[in-house]
Parts: sequence; structure tokens; C-alpha cells
Amino acid sequence: MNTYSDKVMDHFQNPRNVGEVENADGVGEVGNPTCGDMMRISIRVKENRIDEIKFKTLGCGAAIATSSMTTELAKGKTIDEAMQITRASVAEALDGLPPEKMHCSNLAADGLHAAINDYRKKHGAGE
Amino acid sequence: MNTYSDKVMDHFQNPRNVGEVENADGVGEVGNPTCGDMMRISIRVKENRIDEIKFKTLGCGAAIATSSMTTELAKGKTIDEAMQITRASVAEALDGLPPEKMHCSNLAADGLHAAINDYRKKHGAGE
Amino acid sequence: MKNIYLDNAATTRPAPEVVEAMLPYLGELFGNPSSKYYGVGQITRAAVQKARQQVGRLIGVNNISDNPDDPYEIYFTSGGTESDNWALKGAVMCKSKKHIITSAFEHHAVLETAEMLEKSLGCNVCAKQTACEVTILPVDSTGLVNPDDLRKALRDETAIVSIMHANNEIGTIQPIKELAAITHERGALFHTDAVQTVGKIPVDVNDLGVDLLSMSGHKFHGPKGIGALYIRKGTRLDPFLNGGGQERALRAGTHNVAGIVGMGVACELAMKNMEAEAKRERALVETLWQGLSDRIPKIHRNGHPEIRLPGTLNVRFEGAEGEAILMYMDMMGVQVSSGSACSTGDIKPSHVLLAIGVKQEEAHGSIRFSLSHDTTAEDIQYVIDTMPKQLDMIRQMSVTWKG
Amino acid sequence: MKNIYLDNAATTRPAPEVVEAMLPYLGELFGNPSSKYYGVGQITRAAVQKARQQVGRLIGVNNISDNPDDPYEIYFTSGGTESDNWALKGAVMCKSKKHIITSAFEHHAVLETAEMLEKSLGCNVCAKQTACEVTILPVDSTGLVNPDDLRKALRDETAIVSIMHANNEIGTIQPIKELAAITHERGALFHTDAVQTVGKIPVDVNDLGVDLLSMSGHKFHGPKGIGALYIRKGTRLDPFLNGGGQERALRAGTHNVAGIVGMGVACELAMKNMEAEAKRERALVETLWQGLSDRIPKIHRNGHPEIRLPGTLNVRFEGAEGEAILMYMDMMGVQVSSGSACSTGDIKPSHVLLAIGVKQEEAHGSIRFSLSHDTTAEDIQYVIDTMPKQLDMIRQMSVTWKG
Ligand SMILES: Cc1ncc(COP(=O)(O)O)c(C=O)c1O
Ligand SMILES: Cc1ncc(COP(=O)(O)O)c(C=O)c1O
Ligand code: FES
Ligand code: FES
Repeated sequence: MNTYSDKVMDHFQNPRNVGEVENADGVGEVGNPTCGDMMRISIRVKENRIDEIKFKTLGCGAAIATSSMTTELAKGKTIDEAMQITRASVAEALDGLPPEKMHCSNLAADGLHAAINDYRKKHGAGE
Repeated sequence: MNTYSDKVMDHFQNPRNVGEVENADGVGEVGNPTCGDMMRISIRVKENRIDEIKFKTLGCGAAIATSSMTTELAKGKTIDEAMQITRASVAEALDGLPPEKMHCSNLAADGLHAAINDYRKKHGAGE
Repeated sequence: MKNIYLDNAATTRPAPEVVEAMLPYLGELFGNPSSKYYGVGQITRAAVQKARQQVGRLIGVNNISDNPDDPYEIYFTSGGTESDNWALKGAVMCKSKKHIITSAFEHHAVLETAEMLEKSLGCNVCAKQTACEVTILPVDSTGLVNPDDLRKALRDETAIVSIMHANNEIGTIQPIKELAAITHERGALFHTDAVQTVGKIPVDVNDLGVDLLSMSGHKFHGPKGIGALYIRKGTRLDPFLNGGGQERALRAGTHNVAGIVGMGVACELAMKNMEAEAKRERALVETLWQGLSDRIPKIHRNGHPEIRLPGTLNVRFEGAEGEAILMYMDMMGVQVSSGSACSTGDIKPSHVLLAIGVKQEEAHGSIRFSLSHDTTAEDIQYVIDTMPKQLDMIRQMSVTWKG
Repeated sequence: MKNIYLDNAATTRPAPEVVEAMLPYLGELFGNPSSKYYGVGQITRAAVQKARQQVGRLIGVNNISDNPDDPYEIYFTSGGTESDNWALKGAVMCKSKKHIITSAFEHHAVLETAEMLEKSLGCNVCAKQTACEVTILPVDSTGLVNPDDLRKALRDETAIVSIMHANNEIGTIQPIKELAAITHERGALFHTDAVQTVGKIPVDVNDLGVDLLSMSGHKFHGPKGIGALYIRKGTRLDPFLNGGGQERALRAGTHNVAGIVGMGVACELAMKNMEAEAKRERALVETLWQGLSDRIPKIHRNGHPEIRLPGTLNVRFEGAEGEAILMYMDMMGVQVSSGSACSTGDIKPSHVLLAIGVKQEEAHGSIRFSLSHDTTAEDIQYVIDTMPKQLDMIRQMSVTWKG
């Protein structure tokens, strides 16, 4: 009977893909330090696929775990596939989040989408 | 740390002078069964002294103990001396009573005074 | 000396299993359940929730989740008194309906609360606007409320009806299901003080159809100082303690973890033992009554002979006063309780006995015997053997006894 | 794994002596203290009164009699939250004065209660007539209330001023004596929430001059679910729980005997150990602060550096979020607390930190270390040794950290 699932704890304890992609093709920054959570996702795109993805986050345990999980889910996917990753699918992949933490899983998916949009804008493939 | 003093408990457990003096010279009845306490004290007077004194009571532990103690205090005393026995002196002789029980010690002294007054009335020595 | 405790309606001895379950939470596992994000807090959070499920199951609330943030319908309080206060105060304080219906034989925790609300709703500045009206329903000579009386008393402005499940002095069990249904027809909330029934007879909030139900751990072998209020989902009730957000911000305050765990185990034990135990106590009570009434003249049984708690017997002894009986029985090592409220300073006889029509002078001479899981057949036999002599002593002293 | 508990401001481990003293009252001595007239009830009545004397002595109330019917000035409650609720609600509910003054850095048990009273005094029907006005005093950057602010805020209609003795998050100790004196000049009651000071630093109600003072057993190695409200003789305060007349009919409900006994023993232990313990904890806190600030860049101490609780240290770490720090420390077996109220759903930073002027984005990165009698020098060294690495990890991940 844990507040966080084992998957959340695993990603929290061993966060994947921490950092910044150098010379990223797209960067998404969401959240606000005033609210206590902020997140930056940077991606490198090769042949329309997410070749490299990294995150940095200021936030709670759930924020870290969802960031980590989101990067794992997105890695290797095509841009279009990655856009399908929703707030709900991240939470599901983590075996659920406490209700009051759903907000954080939103943040990570939002960050990913922002990064892809940034890439599209820069590379003329925008919506 | 007892609700009742040892003296009260002693008089309660071994009440003195229970009963009715036969052909009493004076009888005092105070209290009211509706209120849950009622007491009758009967006395025989010889040479202006209380020669015999008995009580009957319907009431709580304190009522029984104060009745018993009152009869002990009064026995052998002159009528005038016995009239000096007050509510306070009964309580004192019992090493005190819980505050909410002072009412009962009142009852016993009142009963004694009523018995003496009855005697005086009958024998022309009324106040 | 003998030590026979027959005052289990006042309080019971915590079961050994209860104490054992509590101990870790007074030691190693002392974490604050509100500290969600580290180990020791998580353990106690889970323990509180497990107890909530145990309490729920005993009263027919079976769907409490494992999520400690979800008190669902069971809210822990400091006992039956707080639960009763909360139910009544919480139902009228912020509501436009200001009429309360209760009965003449409720526990003081309900009656005094109703009286307080009648006086002022806690505010004498605007007492006229805010004071509640209170209707007190009578009970018949067995202690039963007449559903027709309730029907007549209900108004559109009735906020809440509070009728206790079983009475603590005489044990009569009210027709709660019927009373709750009548109440709901008129749109009022129904509360029952089930402090004397929970753990002793089957209590199912859904079958009874109540909105609010009070219980108290120490009445069924749990610890003192812990209780609960059942609040049916959707019931609009004001918070009772404001503060740190515990119990869904309705009843703040650091959880009494050990007490809660103890109450939970007591519920589980009660569920397991209830059926056999009720049967056993009912038989013992009959033995006691037969034994006493065969040996002691002029005694009477108060309350309903059938529709009553299995373990409670209230007897009136002519020509004797309750406290004196109680003390002479104490000398013999038997602990019972006197119906009279003599001890409180104003020497009023029990309002419950008066409510069932016992005369003032008679009410003073009543004694309650209340049994529990700890009571043996030998205990009962001892009382049957010793009480006649003690009572004879008192009556020999009594002014009113006419042997 | 290590298990280092540094969240003693949230709750403490009951002392072994406390638990041992409680045990008989969960077993043999289970009698109801309200059952005055037989043995087992008398024992628990005496035990409750003894505990009342122990509690009294710790806060300078030395004249409590042996008479269990005389709560004198110490009234047992279910904890600090109930005491706070009672003080505020009881002071305004039935009074014509309807203005409350409190401070921006009170515990939620005071702030939420004041807010509730401001909204409606529990009655939206006549809210306009009955609602209280509430003035919230600011605190300076160290957490201190300015007595001049209080002077200006007081009015003839002020019913009660409630300022906490020491703050639970940052530990700053208020000039209660001065604030109470100013309050009394204008005829209002003065309440202090001393939940964090009782048992940790000397508290003397007569020296402080307060009318009402809240305390809670579990904050100084007593059990959870028990507390007390000091009510100075002559103070007009409404009853909080109506019912069976316990605690001089001001706080009804069967006494939590074991809890009360435990709290009494905790008070006695605190009295004995306080001086040496405060000195020891103050030194450990300095060691901790030195150790951390030497090893971790860009950290700041929240609260007053001197006028503060000996065992509480609140530190702000730039570029890191509180819950994350807390969880990484938990992985190392260290239990601390985050100032942020992240857990409650709305991700608000601590109102206390905001009150002392910490910026929102900074408030999220604050951690409270709180020590107790159980904390050792080795514990502190372990934290100094492990925390830098954990913090570095978090900062490496952080968007806002600019190493
Ligand atoms: C019927 C009833 N209601 C309420 C209470 C009060 O419960 P507690 O003692 O837990 O405050 C009691 C017992 O004292 C009771 O018998
Ligand atoms: C300052 C302060 N006041 C009140 C409380 C509430 O006390 P309790 O947990 O006993 O309800 C606490 C602790 O939670 C506190 O720290
Ligand atoms: S970042 Fe605060 S709730 Fe997740
Ligand atoms: S006879 Fe009832 S108080 Fe004494």
C-alpha cells in the first residue's frame, strides 16, 4: 500500500534520459517555477523518428518519474506516434498515479508535445 | 484517592443504630422519596439526654453514613448539646464528604433536629 | 476478593487481541499518517485505512477502497460523544432548516447537544434568528418510540431526526428502519446513536437506511477515546474540526493511530463472535433475572422484555436507593451501575426511567447489570447468591420498605 | 538500511516509560472514570487526575487538587487540533464580540477555524449578523509578529487574539508575554497554540499571561489522539462537546484514560529532561546547519537564527523541489519533511514560508529537519554525509539549477 506504484518509484530512483540534448532539434518547456514544477524536454529527430530525448525537471517525485517515463515511451517513435502519447498513457505506463498527482503526468506529456511542435516549427513541418 | 473517606465507608459498611426506637419520645422525618432520599430519626430522652437514638434511611451511601454518624454523635448528649450538631459537624466527623454529597449530611442533622423539636413539642419544652 | 464486572454498558475491557494490535503503533510504528511521502508515515496511513475497512464491514459498508485518502463513509472521531455532537451540530449549523427531532430517552451526548442548539445555536447575539427548535418524542413504557409520533412531529423545516438504536440504560431497541424511512419521506436527515448496538447486535447502515450513525470503540472491547461517525455518501454535513485536512478535511487532527487500529480489531472480533455471544448473554441475563426475582420480593424489570440488547438488564428494587445498592454490591466485589444520576450533584433520577413512566421515587432504586464477552455463568450465579442478603440489609435500614 | 527519523515536529515516538504507564489502563484498569462509586472506576478517576497534575506542573499550574471532579484549568481533549478549535469557537460563538486576530503563520487548526468563523460562524442563514471578522497579522522575515501591529489591530469588539507560541515549520518563538499583555489592555482573550513548545522549552502560563493554551501529547513523546486546553480560571468559554458532564461539562465524552496517563508521564519526563535536551538539540542543529552549508552551495536557513525552537531547522535549497528531496532522502533512510503542501492536491507552497517573505518558487525547495530526544549525533553526521550527493542528483536533473 504505497502512495506511489513500484514503477513510479523505479523511475524516480533511476530516472532515464536526464539532461539536455546538445543542439537539439526541438525543445519544449512547460510549467512554472512559481508553481513548483517546471520541465524541459529536448529531442533530436532523425528520419522523422525521435532519436534522442532528454529531460530536466524541477518538481516532485511524480514529476521526475513521469518525465522519465515519457522520454522512454517517446524514444524511437516517429513524430506522429509520439504525438499520440497522452497524459493518460504516461500515467498508465506507470501503473497509475495518486489522484492529486495527475497534474504532473500532464506536464510531461505537454512538454513532449511542446518539443515536437518546436521541432516542426523550426523544420517547416508545423501543424 | 477515594470518593468517600474511610470513615464514611466504615459507617456505610457498618451502620450504627439502625432501626426505630419503640415508643419514641421524638421522631423526625425529613426528605422525600421523590427526591430519592428520606430519613427518619427516632429518639428516647432520659433526664434531658438522648438515651437511645435510631435511624432509618432511604438514600445513597452518604445518606446512610451521615445518618449513622449523626446518631453516634447525638447519643448520650443533652438535648441542647445535640441541637448544636450541625450539618458541618457531621461532615467533619466523617472526614469530609464529596461536594455533591453535602446535601445528604444536611439531611441527617435536619432529621436529628426535627426529632428533638418533635420531642420538645410533645413534652412542652418546644422552642 | 471476587471481582465481577457487570457494568459493560459503561465501558468494556479491551480485548487482548486489541491491545496487542495497538502496541506496535505506540512503538516502532509511530509515524504520522499525514506524512505520506516517507516510510513510517505510509505504514500508519495503511493501518488507518485497514481499520476503516474493518469498522465499515461491521456496519455493512463493504466498499471502502485501499486508498488512505478516501475515508469513504467512516470518519474517525474521539468517541461516541464527539460523533453525536458532530451529527447534530453539523446538520443544522450551516443549514436553513432549523428543526431537530429526538427522543426523551437519548444519551446526554444527543440531548445536551440538542438543548444547546435550542438555546442559541452557539450564538446568543442572534439567538432569535439562529436557535433551533427541538421536538422531543415520548417513548412508551417499554421504551419504544411510536412511529406515528414521529410522523406528526416532522415538518418541512426538520433538519435532522436523531433516535438512538438501543438505549444504554434499559437496552430497548428502536425500530430504526421504519423511523428512518418516515424521516426520509419528509426530506430530513436521520441519525442514530448506535454506541450500544455496534459490536453487540447486527447493524447494517443500508438495511437501517440511516444517513448518520455514531459508534464508540470502548463499548465493545476496543480502547477508550476512539469512535467513528458513519456519514452516508452525499450527506451534507459541516466539518467538525478544522485544520490539517485529515479525514477529507471534515475531522482534522493527527490520527489516533493506535486507537484506530484497536477499534478496527475490536470490530473484527465482534463480527466473528457476535452471534454466539449474543445468544450466550441473552441466556445469562434470563438466568440472572430469574434468579433474582425468585429470591428477592418486589423487584421489577425496566424496559422491553424482548426487543432489547442481549446483555443488558435493568431492575427496580422497591424500598432501596440505587447508589446504596451499588455500594453494597461493590463490597461484595460486584460492579454494577445505578440508573440514578445521583452522582452529578443534582439528585435527579434517570431521565430514561422517567421517560418510560417509572415514578421518581421508584427510579432511584434501579440497577443496571450489563454483560460482555468477559462475563461467565459463575459470575451470574455469584450475583444471584449474594444480592438477596445485601438487598435485605438495605431494606432493613430503609424508611420506605414495608417488608 | 539506516532509519533516521528527523520529522519530530510532525510526531514523536512515544517514550517507553509512556507506553509502560499506559498498558495497565488498556488492561486490568479499564474502568470508566465516570463510574465514581465502585473500585475500578475510582482508580481510573484518580489516574486521570494525577495526569492532570503532571500536565499542569509542566506549564506552571501547580495547584490542581486531588479531587477528580476538579479539572481546574487543564481540560483534556483529543489533541492540538481540537484544543485550537475549541479555543476559537468557544470564545466567539456565544459572545457579542465578533472580531478575531491571528497571524499569517499559524497552524491550519487555527487558520482554518478562523476562516470558517469568518465565513459564517457555522450558520449561513444569518451569516451577516453572526460572521466574525478576522484580522491576520503579518510576520517579519524571521517570523516574528510586531507588537505594534497587534496594538493597531485590536478593537473593542476583539473577542480573542490567537498567536502561536513557536511555529511548527520554522520554529520561530513569538513574544507571547508582550502580545498577551497588549491584548489584555483591550479586554480581549489571548490564546496561544503551544503545541510545538510544551515539553520542549519552558512554558509557564502565568509568566506568559495567556488565557488559553493548546497542547498535544504526541509532539513530545506522548501518544497520539490526546491533548489538552489550558483555560485560565474565570475565562468564559463555551463547552465544546456536550454530553455526559465530563471535564466539568465543558468537554464531555468518556475519558481516553490510557492516552491521558501517557500524556501525563510524557509531561513528567519532559520536565526532567528539558534543560539538558534543549541544549543538546540546539548544538546538533548547529552542527547540521554547518555541515550542510559547508558542503552544499546555495542553501539558506529559514526563520529566526536565535529566537527559535532548539530542535527545528528549516533549510531552503535552490534549484530543487521539496518532495523530491524528501523522497531521495527517504531512499537513504532519512525521514524529513517538506515545507511544501504539494501533497494536498493544490500545489501551494507553505503559507508559513510565504508569510516570512520567501518567494513562491523558493518555498517549494525547503526542507524541515526536526530533532527529538531520540536523535543522536551519528544520525546528524549521516545526514551531513549523504545529503550533498542526493541534492546534487536532484540539481543535475533540475531545469532551474544553474550549477
Ligand atoms: C448510547 C450512548 N451514546 C453515547 C455515548 C458516549 O460515548 P463515548 O463514551 O465514547 O463518548 C455512550 C456511552 O457513554 C452511550 O452509551
Ligand atoms: C503548531 C501546531 N498546532 C496544532 C497541531 C495539531 O495538533 P494535533 O496533531 O494533536 O491535532 C500541530 C501538529 O500537527 C502543530 O504543530
Ligand atoms: S510537481 Fe508538485 S505535484 Fe508534481
Ligand atoms: S441520598 Fe442521594 S445524594 Fe445522598
